[in-house]
Amino acid sequence: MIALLLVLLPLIGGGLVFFLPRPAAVRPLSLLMALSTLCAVVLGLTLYAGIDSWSFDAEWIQPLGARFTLKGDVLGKWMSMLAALGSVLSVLGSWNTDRKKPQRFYGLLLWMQAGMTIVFLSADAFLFYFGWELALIPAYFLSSIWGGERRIAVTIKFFLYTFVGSVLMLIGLIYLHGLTPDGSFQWQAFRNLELEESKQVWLFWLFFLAFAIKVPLFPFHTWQPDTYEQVPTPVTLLLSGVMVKMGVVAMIRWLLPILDIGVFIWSDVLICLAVVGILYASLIAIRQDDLKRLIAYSSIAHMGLTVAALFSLTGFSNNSNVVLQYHLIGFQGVMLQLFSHGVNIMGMWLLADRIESRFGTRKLSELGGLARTAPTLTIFFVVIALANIALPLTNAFPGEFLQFNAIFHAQSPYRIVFLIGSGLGVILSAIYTLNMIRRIFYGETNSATENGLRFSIAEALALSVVVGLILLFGIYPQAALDFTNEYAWEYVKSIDITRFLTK
Amino acid sequence: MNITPYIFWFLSVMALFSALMMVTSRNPVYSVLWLISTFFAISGHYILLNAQFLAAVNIIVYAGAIMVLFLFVIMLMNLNRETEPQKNRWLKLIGALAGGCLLLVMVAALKDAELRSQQAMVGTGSIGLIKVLGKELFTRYVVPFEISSLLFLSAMVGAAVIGKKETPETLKS
Amino acid sequence: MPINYYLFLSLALFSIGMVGVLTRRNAIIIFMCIELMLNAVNLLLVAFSKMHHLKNLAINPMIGVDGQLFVFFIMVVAAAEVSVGLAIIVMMYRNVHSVDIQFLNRLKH
Amino acid sequence: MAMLSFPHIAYLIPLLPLLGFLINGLGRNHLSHRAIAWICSGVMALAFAASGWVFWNLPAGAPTILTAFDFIRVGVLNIPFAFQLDALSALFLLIITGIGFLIHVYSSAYMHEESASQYGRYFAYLNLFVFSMLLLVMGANFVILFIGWEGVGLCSYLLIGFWFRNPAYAQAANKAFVMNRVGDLAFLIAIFWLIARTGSVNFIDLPMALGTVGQSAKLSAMDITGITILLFIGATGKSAQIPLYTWLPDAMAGPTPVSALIHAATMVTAGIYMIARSNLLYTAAPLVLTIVAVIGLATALLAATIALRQNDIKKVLAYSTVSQLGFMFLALGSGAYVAAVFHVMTHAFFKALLFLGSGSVIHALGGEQDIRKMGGLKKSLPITYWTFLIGCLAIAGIFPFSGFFSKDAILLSAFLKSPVFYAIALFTALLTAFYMFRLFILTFGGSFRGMEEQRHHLHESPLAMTLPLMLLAVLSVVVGWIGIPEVLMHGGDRLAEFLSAVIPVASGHEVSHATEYMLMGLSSGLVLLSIYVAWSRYKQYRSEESESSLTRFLDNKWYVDEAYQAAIVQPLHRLAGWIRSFFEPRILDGAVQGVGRVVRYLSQQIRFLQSGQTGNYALWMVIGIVLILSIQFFIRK
Amino acid sequence: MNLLLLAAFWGVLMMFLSVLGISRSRIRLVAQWGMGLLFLSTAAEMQGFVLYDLNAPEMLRVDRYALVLLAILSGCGFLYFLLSATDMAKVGSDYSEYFALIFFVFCGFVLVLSFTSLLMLFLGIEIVTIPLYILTGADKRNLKSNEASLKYFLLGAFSTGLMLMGITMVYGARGSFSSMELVGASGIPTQLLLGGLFLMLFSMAFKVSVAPFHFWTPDVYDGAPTVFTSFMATLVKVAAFAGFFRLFDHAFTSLTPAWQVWAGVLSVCTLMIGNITAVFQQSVKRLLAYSSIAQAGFMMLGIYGLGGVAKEGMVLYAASYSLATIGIFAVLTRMQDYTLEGFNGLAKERPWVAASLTIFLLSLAGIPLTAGFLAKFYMLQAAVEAKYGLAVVIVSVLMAAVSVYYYFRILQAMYFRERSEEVSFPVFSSGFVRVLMLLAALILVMGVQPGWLLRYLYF
Repeated sequence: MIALLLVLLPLIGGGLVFFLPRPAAVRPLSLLMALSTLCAVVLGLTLYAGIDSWSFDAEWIQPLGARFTLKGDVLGKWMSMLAALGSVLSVLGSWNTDRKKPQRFYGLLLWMQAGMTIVFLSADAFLFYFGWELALIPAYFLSSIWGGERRIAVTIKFFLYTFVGSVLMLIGLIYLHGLTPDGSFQWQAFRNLELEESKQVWLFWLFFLAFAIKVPLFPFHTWQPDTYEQVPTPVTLLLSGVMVKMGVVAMIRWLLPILDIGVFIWSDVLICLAVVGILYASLIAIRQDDLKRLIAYSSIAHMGLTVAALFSLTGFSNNSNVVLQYHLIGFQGVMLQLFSHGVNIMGMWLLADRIESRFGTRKLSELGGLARTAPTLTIFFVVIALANIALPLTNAFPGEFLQFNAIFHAQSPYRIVFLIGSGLGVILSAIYTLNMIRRIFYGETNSATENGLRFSIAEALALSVVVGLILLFGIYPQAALDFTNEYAWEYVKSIDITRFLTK
Repeated sequence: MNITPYIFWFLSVMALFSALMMVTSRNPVYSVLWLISTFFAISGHYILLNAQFLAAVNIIVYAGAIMVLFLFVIMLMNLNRETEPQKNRWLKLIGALAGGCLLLVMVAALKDAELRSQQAMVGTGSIGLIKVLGKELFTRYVVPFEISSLLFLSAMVGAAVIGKKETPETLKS
Repeated sequence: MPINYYLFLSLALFSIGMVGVLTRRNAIIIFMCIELMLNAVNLLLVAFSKMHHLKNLAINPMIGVDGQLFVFFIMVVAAAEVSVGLAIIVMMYRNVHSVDIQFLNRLKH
Repeated sequence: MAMLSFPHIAYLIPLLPLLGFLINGLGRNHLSHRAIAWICSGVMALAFAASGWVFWNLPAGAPTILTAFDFIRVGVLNIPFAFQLDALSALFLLIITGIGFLIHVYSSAYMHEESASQYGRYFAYLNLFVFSMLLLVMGANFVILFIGWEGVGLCSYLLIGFWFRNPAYAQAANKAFVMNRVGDLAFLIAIFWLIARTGSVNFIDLPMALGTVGQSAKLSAMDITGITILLFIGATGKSAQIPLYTWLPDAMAGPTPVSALIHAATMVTAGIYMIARSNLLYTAAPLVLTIVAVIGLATALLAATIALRQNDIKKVLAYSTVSQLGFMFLALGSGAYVAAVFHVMTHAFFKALLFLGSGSVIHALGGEQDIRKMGGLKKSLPITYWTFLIGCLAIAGIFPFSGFFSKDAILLSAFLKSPVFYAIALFTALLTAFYMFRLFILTFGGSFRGMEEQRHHLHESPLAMTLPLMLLAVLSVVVGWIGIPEVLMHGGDRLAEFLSAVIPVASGHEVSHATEYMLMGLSSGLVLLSIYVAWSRYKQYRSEESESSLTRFLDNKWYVDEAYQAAIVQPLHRLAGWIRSFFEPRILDGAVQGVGRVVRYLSQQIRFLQSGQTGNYALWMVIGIVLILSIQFFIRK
Repeated sequence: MNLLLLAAFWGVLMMFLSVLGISRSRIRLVAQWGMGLLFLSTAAEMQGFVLYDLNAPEMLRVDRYALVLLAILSGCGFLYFLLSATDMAKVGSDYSEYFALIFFVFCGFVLVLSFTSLLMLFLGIEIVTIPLYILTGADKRNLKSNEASLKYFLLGAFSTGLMLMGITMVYGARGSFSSMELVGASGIPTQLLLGGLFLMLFSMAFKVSVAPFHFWTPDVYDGAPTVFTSFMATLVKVAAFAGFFRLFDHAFTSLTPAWQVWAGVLSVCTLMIGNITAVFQQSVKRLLAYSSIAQAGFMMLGIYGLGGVAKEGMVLYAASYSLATIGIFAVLTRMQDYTLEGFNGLAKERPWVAASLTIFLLSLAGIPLTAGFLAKFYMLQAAVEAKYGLAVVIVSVLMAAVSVYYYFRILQAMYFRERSEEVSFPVFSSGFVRVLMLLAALILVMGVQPGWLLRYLYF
C-alpha cells in the first residue's frame, strides 16, 4: 500500500491544490501533501518495510497486457524518498515567492512528483513510460507559464528533445513487448527474454537515447542549460534534483539488466561520451557568467561521472567473486551518488533562486562581496557548493570515491584514460566552483549586493535539511550503503554477462 | 466464317477514336458529341456480348439523358466555342505521358497472365436479358437497390441545396 | 472473344479518360472524361461477367449476373453524381463566370 | 581520569578543536573577543595536553588502531573511520597541537582588531584547520588521511581568502585550492590503484600487500612504482614541490599566523608525513625514491634562488619554506625518512618562530611587509629581534641550534645517495643562510627606512604575541638535541630509535666518522661564510640593488607563473571560451536547432506542392500510381 | 441495422421539416434527438436489440467491429451535434437539409462499415461522399467554399473511377464481388487481382487522404464551412478508414506480402508530408487539415500492421481522434480569427475551454494519459511486427515529435501569450463548455482505461 500511497498522495493532493479556491491556503496544503508523502516514505522504510507494503499490482489495460505494477525495490524506495524530499524542499524553498495562480503552480508541481514516483517504482514497462511522460507534461506547463523571458522557445525545445527520446524508447518497449511469450510489459518478463546479441546491439540505442537525453549525457545535453536557466527555480529543483535521476534509474532498471550485452558492447563508447561530457561541461562552466547555467553544466558533469561509473559495471566476471565485489563497490557509489547529487543540486538551486530573487540578477559579474553582507548565505552556499564538488566529509565524496573505483575496474582497455579524464573533471569542478564562490562572495559589494540577504524560516529550514543530509551521508555514508547493500549485490550479479559465455 | 471479330474490331476502333477525339476536341460541344459516339460504340459492344438490357440503358441513360444534360449545361454557359485557354504545354505532355505510362504498365502487367486463355462469351448467353437481371435485382440485390434510393434522395437534396439561390431573407429566418 | 482484347480496350479507354482529366482545364470536359472512365469500367465488367459465365456455365448458369447488375448500379450512381456535379459546376459558374479549373487557386499551400 | 582510557583521550585530540570550531562557528555573533580567544586557545591547550598524554602513554610495539565506525564498507572494501596511534603520529600530534596552541595564543592578540564575528570566524577556521591536520596524521588509512588532506586544503583556502574584500587574496586562495586538487587527484588515483590491487587502504595492511609478511605480494613492481609516483605527485601539491609549488608563496595573502600554521605545523608537512607513512612502499620503489630526491633537490635550489631576491618579508619566508620542504623530500628520496621527519619537526619550530616574528614586525609597522622599507627595528622590537635571530640561526643550521642537526642529517643522507646531490644541497644551504640573513639584516639592522608616522608607532608586541615567540625560540634551540648524530654522541639519535617501529632503520652503507666530521665542518664553515657575506653586503643597504638579467630572472621567480599561465591556464581558458561561445551554441545546439530549421525549411518548400491546381493534384496521384505499380510489377518480385 | 433504418428515416424527416418551415431551434432539437437515438439504438443493438433484420448476409453483415465503430461514430455525431449544430445555421439557409444530408451520410457509414460485397462498399462510399460534395459547397457565396466543393467533386469522382476499375479487376480475377476471402480463390490470374487490389488501395487512400492522394484534403478542409470540415475530418475520415481496414482485413489478407510494404511506404509518406507541411501553417484550420493527414498516416499504420491489435487500435483511434478533433473544430468554428494569433491568451479569459483544448491537443499529439497516446501505441504495436516495421515505426514516432511542435504552438498561443487588442473571444455558453469538458473527460478516461471501450469488440 505504501507504494500506491506514494503515487496517489501527490496525485490527489495535486488535484486538491489545483482546484483550491483560495490562494492563501495553497502553500500550507501543498507542503502538507509533500510532507505526508515524505512521511509515507519514512514509514515505508521503517514500520512497513516489508516487501508487501511496497508492492502493488492491479489489472490495468488488459488487451495490452499492461498492468499497474508498482514494486518498491531498494532503488525505488531510495529514489522515491528523493522525490518526496525534492517536493518538500521545492515547496519550502518557494514559500515566500509570490506567483500568479499559485494553485496551478503547486498542483502541477505535485503531479510532477507523482509522475516521477511512478517512474521510480513501476515494474511494468508501460506504466514506466506513462510516468516518464506524466512527469514531463506538468514540467512543460510549469516552465512555459512561470518561466523566464525565453521560456516558450526553450521549453518547447526541452519538451521536443526529451519527447523524441522517449518515443524511441517507446518503440523499444513495444518491440520487447512483442517478444515476450505472453505479451507482457512486466519487468521480469523483459528480463527473461535473453535476447541475442544482434538485436541488443541496436535495441540498446532506442532505450539509451531516451535516457541519455534525460540525464543528460553529452552531446544530448543542449536542452538542459537553457531550460534550467528559464524555468522557475522550484521546478528546476525538481528537474535537476530528481527528474534527471530518472534517466539513471531507468538505465539501472531498464537498460543494464535487460540489454546487458548491448550495453557491454557499447560501454566503451558510452563511458567515453560520459567522460568527454564531464570535461566539456566543466570547461563551459568555467567560462560561465550565469549562475544558473553554471549549476546546470556542473550537473551535466556530475551526472556524467555517475553514468560513466554505471557503464563501467558491465562485463564478464567469469564468476569471479572478486570482480563482482568491485562491481558492487562501483554500483554502491552510483546508488549513493544518485541521492547525494540530488540533495546537493537541490540545495544549489534553492540558493541560486534566493540570490536571483533578492538581487535581481544571476550574473556572477553583477554580484560580489556577499560574504560580508550575507554571511549566512555564504556559509550555506560554500558548504553546499563544496559538497557538490565532493569534498571529503560531504555526501558526494563517498559516492564519487566509489564511482571512480568503478571506472578503474571497467573492463575496457581505455579505463585508465577514462579514469584520468573523469579525474580531471574533479580539478575543473574545483576551478569553476571556486570561481563562482569568489565572484559571488568575495570582493567589494555593489549597489545590488550591499543590503545583504536574510532567509525566512522556511528557507532556512529547507537549507538546513540539505546541509544536514550532506553531513549525515558525508560522515556516515555507511548508513546509506547498508541500506542499498543487499540490493546492489543482487544487482551486480544480475548484470554480469558471464552466463552468455557459457551458452 | 464469323463476322463477330470484325464487328468487335470496328466497334473498338470507333470507341477509341471517338474517345481520343473527345479528349482532344477544343470545342466542348464536339467533345460531347464524340463522347456520345463512344457510348454508342460501347453499347455496340454490349450487344455483341448479348447484354441487351445494359445496351439499352446505356443509350437511354448515358447517351440520352446524361449527355443531354451536359450539352444543356454547356449551352447554358455559352461555352460552345473554342474558348478554353490551353494548359501549359509541358504539363499537358506530362499528363499525357503519365496516362500513357499507366496504360503501358497495366497492359504489360496483365498481358502474360493466364487470362490469355480466357474467353468472353460473345453473342449468346442469357444473363444479359432483362428477365434474368430483373429477377436477380429484386431478389438478391434488393438491398442495394433500396439503398440506392438513399443515394438519389441525397443527390436530390444536394442539388436542391446547391441550386437554390441564397437570398438575404432566407438567411435571416 | 479473348478476354484480353476487352481488357486492353477498356484499359485504353480508361487511360484516355485519365489523360483527359490530366490535360484539360474545362471542368465539364474533365467531368466527361471521368464518365468515359466509368464507361470503360462498365465495358470491362460486362466482358468479365460473360467470361465467368462461360467458365462456370456447367456449374451455375447464373454466374456473371453480378457483373451486369454492378454496371447497372454504376450507372445509377453516375446519374446521381452527374446531377450533383453539374449543380456544383453551375454554382461555380454563377460566381466566377468560368469553369476553368486553373482559376480555382484561392486555396493553396 | 580513571574514567578516561587511552582511546578516549586519543579521540579527544581531534574532537577538541572540532568542538572549538563548532562553538565559534555557530556562536561567533554572540561571543566576545575574549571568550572566543579563550575557547579556541583552551581547546588547543587541552588537545596539546591530551597529545602529550598519548605520547607518553603510547603502547610500545604494534600501532594502536582505534576504530570509531565504518566509514565505507562495501564488499571487499572496508574503510573504517579509524585512527592509528604510533610513534610517527604521536610525534606529529605533539608538533601540531603544540605549535597550533602557540599560534592560537599569538593570533588572539594579532587579530584583535577584527570585529567579533570575523574574529570568531577566524578562530573557527583555525580550529578546523588543526582538526583536519589531526585527522590527517591520525588516520589509520589512506582515505582518512585523504579526508584530512583535503580538509587542510579547504581550510587553507578559507584562511588565505580570509580578507575576502581583496580580490587578489581570493585569487590566491583559489590557486591554492586548485593546485592542491591537482595533487589530490593523483593521490586519489593512487588510492584507487591500491584498492584495486589489495582491496585495502589501511596502513597496517601495507606489509602484507608488499609480501613482506605472510603470503605472496599483491603488488607488482609496476604497481608499487605507479602508486608511489602518484602519491608523490599528491605530495608535491600539498607540500609545494615542483611543479605544484607556486600556490604557497601566493598563500601569504592570509593573516600571518595562518602562514605560520600552514608552513610550520600543518598542511605543507602533510606530504612528508604521507611519504614517511608509506615508507614501506617507497623503499620498494628505488626509482621513485630517486625521482623524489631529484625533485626535492631541484625545488630546494629553485626556491632558494628565488628567495634571494624577494623583498616581501613573508614571501622570503615562504620561499624558504618551499626550499626547506625540498630538503625534506631530498631526505625522503635518499631513504632517510627519519631525517625528513626530524627536519619537519625542527623546521616547524623555527619556521613558526620566524613567521610569528615577521608577524610581530608587520604588526608593529602597521601592515608593512616590504623589507626595503624596514630596518633598524632592533631597538624598538628587542624580543622580536632576538627571537628572530635565533630562528635565522636555526634555519641556517648553526650548531647547536636545531636546524643544524636536522639539516646535517639530510646532507649526510644526500651524500650517501650521491655526492652530486650533496654538493647541490650544500650550495642550497648556503643560499638559505644568505637570504635569511639578508632578510634579517634588512629588517633589523641599519636604520629605519619607513615613513615617519610608522616610526612613531613602533612598539613591541603584546605579551600574547611575544610569549609564543620566546617559547618557540627556546624550542628552536633545544629541539634538535633529540636527534644528535651518532658520531657526536652515542645513542644521541633518540628520534630514530623512537620512530623505529614505524620506520625501519635502514641498514645501508655507513660513512666513516671522519668523513662525517669533515662534512659537518665543511657545511658549518661555509654557512658562516655565507652569513658573513650577507652581513657585509646588506649592512649598509640604502636603495635598489644592481639589476642584471639574472636578477630580473630571479625577481620574476623564474617566470614559472607566467609559463603556467601561457602553457596551461590560458589555453584552457581559451578552449573553454571557444566551447562556450562557439562549439556549444553553434555546433551542438546548432545541430539540434538545425533539425528544427530543416523541418521548417522543408515545410516551407513542401507546401508549394499544394499548388491549388486540381490538375496537378490528379497528376501527382497518377504519378504515384504509376510509380507504385511499376515498382510492384517490374522491380519487386 | 438499427442505425441504417433510423438514419434513413431521420434523413427523410429532416428533409420534410424544411418544407414545413418550423423554427431553427426546433429543427436542431429534432436533429439532436435523432442523433442521440441513433447512438442509443446502436448501443441497444450491441445488447442484442435489433429493430429490423435486413437479412442479406452476402451484402451486409453487422458484426461487432461494425457495431462498436458505429456506436463510436453515432456517439461522436451526437456530441458533434450538441457542440456545433447551432453553428450550421451560419452557413446558409438550408438548415434542415444539412441535417438530412448528415443523416444520409450516416446511412453510408453503415454500408461502409458492414459491407460484405464490394458493391455495398462502393454504394456506401458514394452515399457518404455525394452529400459531402454538397456540404463542402454549402456556403454558396463563398468562393472558397465553391472551389473546395468543385475540387473535391472532380477528384472524388476521379478516384471513384479508380476504385471501380479496381473492383472490376478483382471481379475479373475472382468472379464475385464478395469481400470475403474464401470465395473464388482458385485459378486466379494474380496479376489481375493484384492490379485490382492496388487500384482499390489507391482509391481508398484517396478517401482517407493518404499521400500522395491527399492533395485535395487541405484545400477542401480549408474551403469547406468549418462546421462541416469538422464532420469530414473526423467521422467521415474515421468511417472511411474503418471501411478501408475492413476491406483489407477481409478481402486481401492472403495477399498481405504484396501490399503490406506499400501500406508502410504510404504511411511514411503521409506522416512526413502531413506533419512537415503542418509546421509552417499559420491558419489553425489549415493546420488541422494537415494534421488530419498526419493522423491518417498513423491510422495507415493500422492497415500496415493488420491484425488483432490493429483492429483495437483502429477502434481506439477512431474514438480518440474524432473526439479530439470535433472538440477543437467546435471551438475553432466560433473563433473570430482562425490564425494562431487568434488564440493568443485564450487560457486567461476562457480557462475551461482552453483546458479542454489542451487535452484535445495533447491527445492528438499522443501524449500519455490521453486516449490519443494509447491509440498511437496500439498502432505502433501493430506496425512494429510487420516487415520493415521498425523503420516505419521509427519514422512515425519522429514525425509524432514534429506534430508535437505544431500542436503545441496552439497551446503556446493559448497559455503563454497575451491577447492582441483587436481580437475578442466569443462567449461560449455553459452548455457548450460542459460538453467540451465531457469530451475531454472521455479522452482522459479512455487514455487510462481503454479496456472499457475495447471490451465491446469481443464477447
